[in-house]
Amino acid sequence: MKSREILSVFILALGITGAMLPGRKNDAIALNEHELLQEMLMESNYITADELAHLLISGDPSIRLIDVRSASKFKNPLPRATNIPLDSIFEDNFLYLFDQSIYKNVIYGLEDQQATQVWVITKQLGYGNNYLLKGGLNAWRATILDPEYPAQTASKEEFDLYEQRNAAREFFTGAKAIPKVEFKPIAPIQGRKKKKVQGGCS
Amino acid sequence: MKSSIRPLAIIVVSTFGFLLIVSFYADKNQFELTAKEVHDRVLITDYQLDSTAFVQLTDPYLIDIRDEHHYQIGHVDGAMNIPLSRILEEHYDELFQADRPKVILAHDPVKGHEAWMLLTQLGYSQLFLLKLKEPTLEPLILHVGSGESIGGH
Amino acid sequence: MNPYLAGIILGLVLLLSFYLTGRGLGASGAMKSVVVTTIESVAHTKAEESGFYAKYIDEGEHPMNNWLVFQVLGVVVGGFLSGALSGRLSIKTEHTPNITKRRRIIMAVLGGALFGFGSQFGRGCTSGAALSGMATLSLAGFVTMIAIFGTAYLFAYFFRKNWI
Amino acid sequence: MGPIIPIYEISQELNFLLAFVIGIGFGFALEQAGFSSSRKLAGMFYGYDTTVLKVFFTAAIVAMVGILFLNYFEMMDMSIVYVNEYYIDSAIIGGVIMGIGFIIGGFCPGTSVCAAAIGKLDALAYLGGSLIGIFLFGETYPLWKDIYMQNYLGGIKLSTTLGLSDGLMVLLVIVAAVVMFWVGEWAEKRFRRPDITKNL
Repeated sequence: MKSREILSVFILALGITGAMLPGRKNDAIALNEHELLQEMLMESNYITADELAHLLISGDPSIRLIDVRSASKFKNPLPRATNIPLDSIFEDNFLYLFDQSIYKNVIYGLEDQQATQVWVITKQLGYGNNYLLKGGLNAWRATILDPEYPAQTASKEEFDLYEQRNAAREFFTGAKAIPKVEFKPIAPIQGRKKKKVQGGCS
Repeated sequence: MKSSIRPLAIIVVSTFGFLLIVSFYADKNQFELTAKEVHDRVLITDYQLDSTAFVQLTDPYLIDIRDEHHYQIGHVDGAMNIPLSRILEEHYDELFQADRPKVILAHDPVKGHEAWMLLTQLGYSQLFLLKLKEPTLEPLILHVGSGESIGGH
Repeated sequence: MNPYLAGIILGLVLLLSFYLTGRGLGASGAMKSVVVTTIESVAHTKAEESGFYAKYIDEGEHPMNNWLVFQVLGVVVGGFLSGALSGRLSIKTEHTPNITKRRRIIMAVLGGALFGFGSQFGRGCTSGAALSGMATLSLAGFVTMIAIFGTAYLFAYFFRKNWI
Repeated sequence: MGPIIPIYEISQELNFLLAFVIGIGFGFALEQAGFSSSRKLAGMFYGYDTTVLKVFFTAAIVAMVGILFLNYFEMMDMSIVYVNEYYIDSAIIGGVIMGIGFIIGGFCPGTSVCAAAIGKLDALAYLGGSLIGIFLFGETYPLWKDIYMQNYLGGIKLSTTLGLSDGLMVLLVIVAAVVMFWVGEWAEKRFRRPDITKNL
């Protein structure tokens, strides 16, 4: 009889202690600071406008473009881009777009700032398959939509690059024939420990 | 009931002890802020300095996060070099904790924002990021080597 | 054994399961593996066409090669050990004096069938959905628990002859 | 940092070995609690034996509090842990069917395996029955498919739904459980049936 009372008091005390603990800290399958730094230093996380153009022209179906400009500034996006403004990435219906393993998300903004912020946050949360378009839309416009004609003294490679960019420009601005281009496909990075446990007893 | 208290206590204590020992060796996350808090923080853009705000800072540390090679070619006068890849080394902790404004200088805005977010999430305060595109910052650059300038890209 | 002590041991096993594997305990999942394996070996094409079985026969993975199957094998061993220690090993059919052995067996089969059916519908049984679900504070766990025990209480009156 | 297996990518063999070991613990605890007797299990619904209530809630509370503290001390990453997915319709319908099955058959799958292991023939019959039930569900699955997949809410927590912190939720469950324990002890005295209870 006595022991039952002791047990009740003990378990209630445990519950009260639990209730007083502050909220969960390690809420996400987050990377720690060293892992996050590693991701930042890894070149394969970044994609240039040229590489993106090649991927889009080759029709890679797994590329998903995410435009992080605010909704009011969401004008002239890349083809079929999804608009997820920086300030609303934590809304439920958007977060799942980042936390997935099917698409390769290419995050971009007008310039680097907002896209970098979104990218770092998704990385820290431990989401895989998110890439950053270097230079953002401005770099895209400068290199693909309005490529600069190389100087007379430029090397052959630069002229080749210009030809490719010109072809890409025609593709994106509505022209026809595209010469075959070589591109470097980005392999999806398998998340280290992001896999949610599949469980249950059904 | 009384007799069963002792084995019970032993089981509970040993289980938690085992879990504690296992977890002791696991790597710990040092981040002070959650991703959500960092997100709320980056929405306030006061940490990005333009030239007028920059000159108003009193006695700031200037931290150049480019690699050593670029730093030696040309850098802002008085800036110290902490490459991004070494930014987490322990002996810099004191520097970041100092009660002085710390300004991150980066060649590449991506790296600049990354460094700022990483350090902010670790809980350091008074961190700023210099917008290096301003032409008015040109005079700040002292050692300019072979065409490599700190501003612009 | 004292039920509270047994509950604490069960709770620690459950906690250990969560700590090691990130998932709780379960039983009906293993039974489903048995059913799926049987169906697959008897009628392979049919199993692949069915929307229900196909979910569990993919990527050449053998359905018996399942975490829960091994766990339930452990339950058999654990139950046997415990029964041997407490001297409860005996082959018998347990029933009240009011009903015959045959009726008890029929009731058991009927109840089992209903429970098996329900466990598939509810995505888990008392251990997988209710107990493990409650441990993670999942809404599904609480709802399933209330549904199981609530209904059992409601229907208890009609089957009192079997148990009292 | 737990959970160990999903984070450190432990080999499948070791994974299954751990499953086996955990299963032994599970079976041992169930059998020791007396869950290998269908009359003891059913006793809860008539008040003469509330072992099920006590064991079930004690176990749930221990695991709940354990997870809460492990999470607080950063020993376990809750975001990887499986939280049961909630489909409103199927959880309720399934629960109701299971409830009827429970009161008719006197076991649930886990306890029936345990009881069959010590030689209870009715448990073996129950196991066979549940295989039939699962088979029936598989065969009639197209009929239920819509209800089965309806009103999906995802792996949500009761605490999130109620807008409480996890700790407070655990405290509420503990309070509810302690009240139930006292009621159970009272009921055991009130509905005691010496003729049954002594040979369980």
